[in-house]
Amino acid sequence: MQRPDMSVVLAGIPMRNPVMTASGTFGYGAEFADYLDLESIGAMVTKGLSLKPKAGNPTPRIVETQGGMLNAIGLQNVGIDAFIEQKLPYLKNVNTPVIANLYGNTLEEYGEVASRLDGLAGVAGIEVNISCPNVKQGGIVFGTDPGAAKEVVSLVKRNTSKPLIVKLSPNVTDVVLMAKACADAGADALSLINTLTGMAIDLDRRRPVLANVTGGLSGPAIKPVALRMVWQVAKAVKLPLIGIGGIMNGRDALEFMLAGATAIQVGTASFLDPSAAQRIAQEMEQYLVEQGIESVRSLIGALEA
Amino acid sequence: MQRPDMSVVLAGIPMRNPVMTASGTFGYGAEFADYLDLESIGAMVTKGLSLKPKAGNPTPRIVETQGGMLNAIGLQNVGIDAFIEQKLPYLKNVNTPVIANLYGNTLEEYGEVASRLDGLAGVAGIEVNISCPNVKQGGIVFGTDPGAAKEVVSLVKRNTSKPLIVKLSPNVTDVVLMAKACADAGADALSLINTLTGMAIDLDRRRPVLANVTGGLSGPAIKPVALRMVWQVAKAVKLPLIGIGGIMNGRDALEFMLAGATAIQVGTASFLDPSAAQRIAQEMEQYLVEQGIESVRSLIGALEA
Amino acid sequence: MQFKSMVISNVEVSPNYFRMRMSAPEELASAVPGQFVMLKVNDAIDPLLRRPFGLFDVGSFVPEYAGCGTQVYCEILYKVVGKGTKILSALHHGDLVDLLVPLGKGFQMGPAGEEKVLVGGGVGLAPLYYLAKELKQRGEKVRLFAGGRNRDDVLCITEFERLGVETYVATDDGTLGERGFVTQVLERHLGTGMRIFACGPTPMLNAVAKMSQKLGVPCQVSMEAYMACGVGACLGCVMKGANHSDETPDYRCVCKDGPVFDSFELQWS
Amino acid sequence: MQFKSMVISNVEVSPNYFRMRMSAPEELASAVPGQFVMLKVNDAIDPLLRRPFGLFDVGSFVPEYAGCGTQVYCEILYKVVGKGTKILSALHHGDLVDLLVPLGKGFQMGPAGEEKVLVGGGVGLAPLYYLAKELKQRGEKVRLFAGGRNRDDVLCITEFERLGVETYVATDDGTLGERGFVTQVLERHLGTGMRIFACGPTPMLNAVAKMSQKLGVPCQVSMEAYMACGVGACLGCVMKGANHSDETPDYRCVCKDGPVFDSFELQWS
Ligand SMILES: Cc1cc2nc3c(=O)[nH]c(=O)nc-3n(C[C@H](O)[C@H](O)[C@H](O)COP(=O)(O)OP(=O)(O)OC[C@H]3O[C@@H](n4cnc5c(N)ncnc54)[C@H](O)[C@@H]3O)c2cc1C
Ligand SMILES: Cc1cc2nc3c(=O)[nH]c(=O)nc-3n(C[C@H](O)[C@H](O)[C@H](O)COP(=O)(O)OP(=O)(O)OC[C@H]3O[C@@H](n4cnc5c(N)ncnc54)[C@H](O)[C@@H]3O)c2cc1C
Ligand SMILES: Cc1cc2nc3c(=O)[nH]c(=O)nc-3n(C[C@H](O)[C@H](O)[C@H](O)COP(=O)(O)O)c2cc1C
Ligand SMILES: Cc1cc2nc3c(=O)[nH]c(=O)nc-3n(C[C@H](O)[C@H](O)[C@H](O)COP(=O)(O)O)c2cc1C
Ligand code: FES
Ligand code: FES
Repeated sequence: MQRPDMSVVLAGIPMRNPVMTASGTFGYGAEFADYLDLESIGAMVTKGLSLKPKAGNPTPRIVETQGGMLNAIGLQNVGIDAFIEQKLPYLKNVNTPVIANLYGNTLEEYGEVASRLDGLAGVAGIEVNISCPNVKQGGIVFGTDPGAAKEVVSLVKRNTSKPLIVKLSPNVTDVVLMAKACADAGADALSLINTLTGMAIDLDRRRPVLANVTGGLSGPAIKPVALRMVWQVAKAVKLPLIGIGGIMNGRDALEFMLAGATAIQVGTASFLDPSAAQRIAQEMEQYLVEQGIESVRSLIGALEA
Repeated sequence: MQRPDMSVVLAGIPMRNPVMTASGTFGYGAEFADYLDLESIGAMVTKGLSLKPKAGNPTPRIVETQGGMLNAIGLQNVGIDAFIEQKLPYLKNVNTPVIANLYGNTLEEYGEVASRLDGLAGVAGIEVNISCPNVKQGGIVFGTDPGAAKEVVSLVKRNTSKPLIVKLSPNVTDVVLMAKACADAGADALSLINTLTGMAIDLDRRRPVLANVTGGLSGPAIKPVALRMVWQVAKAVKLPLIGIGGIMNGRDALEFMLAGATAIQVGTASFLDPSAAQRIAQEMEQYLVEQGIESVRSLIGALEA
Repeated sequence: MQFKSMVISNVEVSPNYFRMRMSAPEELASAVPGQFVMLKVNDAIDPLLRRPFGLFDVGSFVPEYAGCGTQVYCEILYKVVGKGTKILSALHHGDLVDLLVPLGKGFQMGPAGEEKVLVGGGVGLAPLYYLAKELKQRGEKVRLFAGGRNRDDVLCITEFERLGVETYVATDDGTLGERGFVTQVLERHLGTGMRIFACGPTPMLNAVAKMSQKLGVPCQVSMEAYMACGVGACLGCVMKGANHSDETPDYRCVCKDGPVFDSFELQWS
Repeated sequence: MQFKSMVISNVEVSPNYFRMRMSAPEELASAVPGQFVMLKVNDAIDPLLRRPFGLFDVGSFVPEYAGCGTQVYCEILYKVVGKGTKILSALHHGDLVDLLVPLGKGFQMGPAGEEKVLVGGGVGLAPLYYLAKELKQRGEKVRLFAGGRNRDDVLCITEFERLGVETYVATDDGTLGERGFVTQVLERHLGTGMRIFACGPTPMLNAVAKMSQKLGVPCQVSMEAYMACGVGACLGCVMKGANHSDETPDYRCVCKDGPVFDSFELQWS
């Protein structure tokens, strides 16, 4: 049998395979160049970018939990200008699509970051992180309110000609409602899930472990929640989906595709194994070979339920 | 030093220690009598009871996930009458408070089960599970809508003179909103969290593992989410709280108390170790001895955050 | 009972099949064949749940080393199929595991004098060995019909023969005994005055149950289900009883009402 | 580099302190003292993250058994403090672990002829041994100031002395060397023409950094932080740089910009 066809096209972005790296877990790509072939994976997503450089939260910022980890990095990043000057030139030389993950602290900031990225060569698409508090509106998180999400996505859409991926928060009663709001507002694809809000306590010191008190839960622990949400959204919304949450190996990744994802992102797994993204793509291919499946695309949404 | 005071009073129910068993994970008590001393724990919560016997879901009903498990038992139970006839007599002879967990498929059923339990000797209090779909209202889950939750709790309150605990669902955008709705409607205490909705997929068979497709995630994986919610609710609502979610040992239990819980429930841990509830109570006491803490009550809400 | 047990030995008896002997308290000597153990393979959360295994043998011996009198043990025979059994297979003498045992309802041996017909597929042979031992101790006539995909799946036949059990073997590929299903071999032998005890894959049990009902031969089957608690509390392991219907549901707990059932108690497809 | 490494030995050198030798590829011979390894203690999700340890030694030997030429190894010296190190301490010769190494920025050894002053507290001695070895190889004069709560915390002093390092010891309880803080002993010796290399608990590093700044003695400190990735990607391990303020934040990654910093790069309290 010839090698299976692993390629997918996501919202117009052609990828050699469905494996992307998740925002905030792969730096700006270069950090992992020693551990895997950046040209072996489907796409790279940058750390979340904001208009100005952002310092992030005080430390401790991370803590391990059972089967997962909490992070409260606070979206530390170099800012959009430094990204363009310092990070993008390196990435342009890598023959793998780069998705710029962006966020804002106000509605307007979202729009400005998006327009700054528009027209930039070397950025194949943008992923909008709406799991951020709106500082102007008492801190309510954009991604937990359908109205606010719609506003953000519409604004970004007006400011970009690039494929627009919206990344959904799992901390909601009805993820389908949020997905529909983003679809209506012009999203070209949806990625899910971002982290679940959690907390860890240091019993002896009687204090939260994280300086920020709460943080985002990621890793294998959240996979069942992520799979459920991808499946729910896939049934209700026609947009292509990117499955994220606790993907550690090729089988995990393929499960997300069965649930309806066109591509997947590898997050926490890259900390355990910096070559995880490449390994996962290989394991997926290997599974296809063993099962005699010709194209990975035939698995998208192929769950019998 | 003399032995620390482990007793707490929860919504008027005096308990020898803060350790309760969680609904659906401890049968009707008798199942565990060979493995622990039922009179060593704070209180027992029954499997969720409904007006009529309920068959529950087809199998498979459970599956292990990383750091947790999914269940879709479908609330199989003997029904309120059989509980009173067959299970309660045994429990009456155990000198430990019994909390009857109840649910309904319609608003009215909640009211009826509650009134059937009212005045029953041997039932120290009731815990209302509002994580159930309202079959009359297109299946929307009572516990994810503040209005519906308020209605259920008000109705149950009118039908009972027993201490009323309301068990909150974590599958919501704003657990504080739900907690306030239940408090306003007359709850005497809140327990949280119930399971997070999740899903598992059998890649080779291309089918969901659970016959019911989705199920409830419990175990260590969910502990960070549970801790966060207990802490959020404790800050906003004056009612006593019961912390639930992934508690496996005495340290876990005490962390929930720091976050604001007056008592805690042990669920999945009883499957790994049928003596878990008793062991956890012992471990908590041991910690107090080591730290020279006189009363476990001094830890409630003692987190410095 | 719940106790910490020391692994006494853990040997690969056939490719991928292990036989593990574990120390047990004296009371375990009264365990009934067909009962099972729930074993926590490590004290981590990965894997989270205990794993169920039939009792392959219960007995006692006097250890070589001083300071321990008669040591009661239990044995399991298991196939490495996933995470938990893989970890199990790496355990050594001296390692500790946490056991719940004896769980569930075992085999009812029936009146003396009948021919006792044991039918096992693959690892389903495990509980039948302890059963055969107890039956032979009572002086019963015992025949074993053992099946598997190939010779490697037909386990511990010598041990059965050493007990004085007459054995018949069939494998799907004919690498041991007859080629074909063990149920075909069984069918040729089956007659009145016999009592069947079966354990193995569901299709096999299905065939045996039907055959026995047709011939009016009493038949007990040992079932498997995905289990969490093992004590009848979680209601995860239920099976449909004979009279189950969507309207009048009738579920049985494999862990508590079983794992051994009279075949007519259950619903067969 | 990422590679599977075989545990060669894993010995308890002091109560609760272990020294573990692991096989490594040839390229590791060029690792710089002060660099560290990220080690996955098992291939389960519990514990989830890798654990960081300083390089205690790097070298090579010819194994007894045939078929392997010169075998490069690296060593770590670790204290059992929690889940991960407990699992580590149970590993044996032949077990495999997954390593990322060499990570981070190591010590800059400075010009020849200075007196090299090493200051270590408890397990902070670990990276200093490899440093001392390299410095002595260059023919430098090396003094070690080692501290700990009690004698059990003062590790491998004989090994340092065998290298020709002059050692000074202080313990909180006086069970070995002087009673008191090692920084007090250090203060008496410190003077110009020296270069400090320090590793240990933050309060100790704080005191050493301040002392060195007062005396104008160049000082490098090796820091610890809770790490997830070890490669500068997660931004979990940051520390405040010297000019950090809430308005003009200046964070440094311990894993990538460190773990060794010039003391004036960081903000001390
Ligand atoms: C009453 C009873 C007696 C059993 N006796 C034996 C025996 O004597 N020897 C033997 O080898 N096996 C026996 N089994 C099956 C054995 O429990 C499973 O093979 C084992 O739990 C698999 O664990 P794992 O972690 O290796 O596999 P996993 O990685 O968990 O899964 C591998 C496969 O095993 C199945 N499985 C996993 N857990 C269970 C479970 N708790 N119950 C049933 N199936 C499961 C899964 O569906 C999957 O297909 C028995 C099962 C039951 C219910
Ligand atoms: C660059 C660097 C070099 C180190 N070198 C050594 C060394 O040579 N020898 C040595 O014994 N230890 C060293 N440590 C500390 C060592 O990493 C921790 O002791 C170890 O990770 C604890 O793991 P655990 O699972 O046993 O503990 P856990 O059960 O995870 O926790 C026990 C305690 O250790 C702390 N801890 C846990 N994980 C980390 C982590 N990733 N980083 C820092 N602290 C942590 C926790 O806050 C907790 O207080 C180093 C740390 C760093 C950052
Ligand atoms: C340390 C860390 C930093 C993260 N930073 C971002 C970020 O900047 N923007 C974003 O959209 N998601 C961020 N995430 C979320 C991940 O992209 C991903 O959605 C999440 O971790 C779940 O996937 P996983 O379980 O595979 O890690 C971050 C996650 C981690 C662990
Ligand atoms: C098998 C199983 C059955 C359950 N049945 C019920 C139930 O009938 N009513 C209810 O309110 N909660 C039920 N729960 C939820 C638990 O009471 C508890 O809230 C949840 O498992 C989280 O706690 P844990 O992580 O300690 O298990 C069930 C949980 C499990 C695992
Ligand atoms: S395994 Fe829990 S009821 Fe049978
Ligand atoms: S540990 Fe991830 S950036 Fe340092």
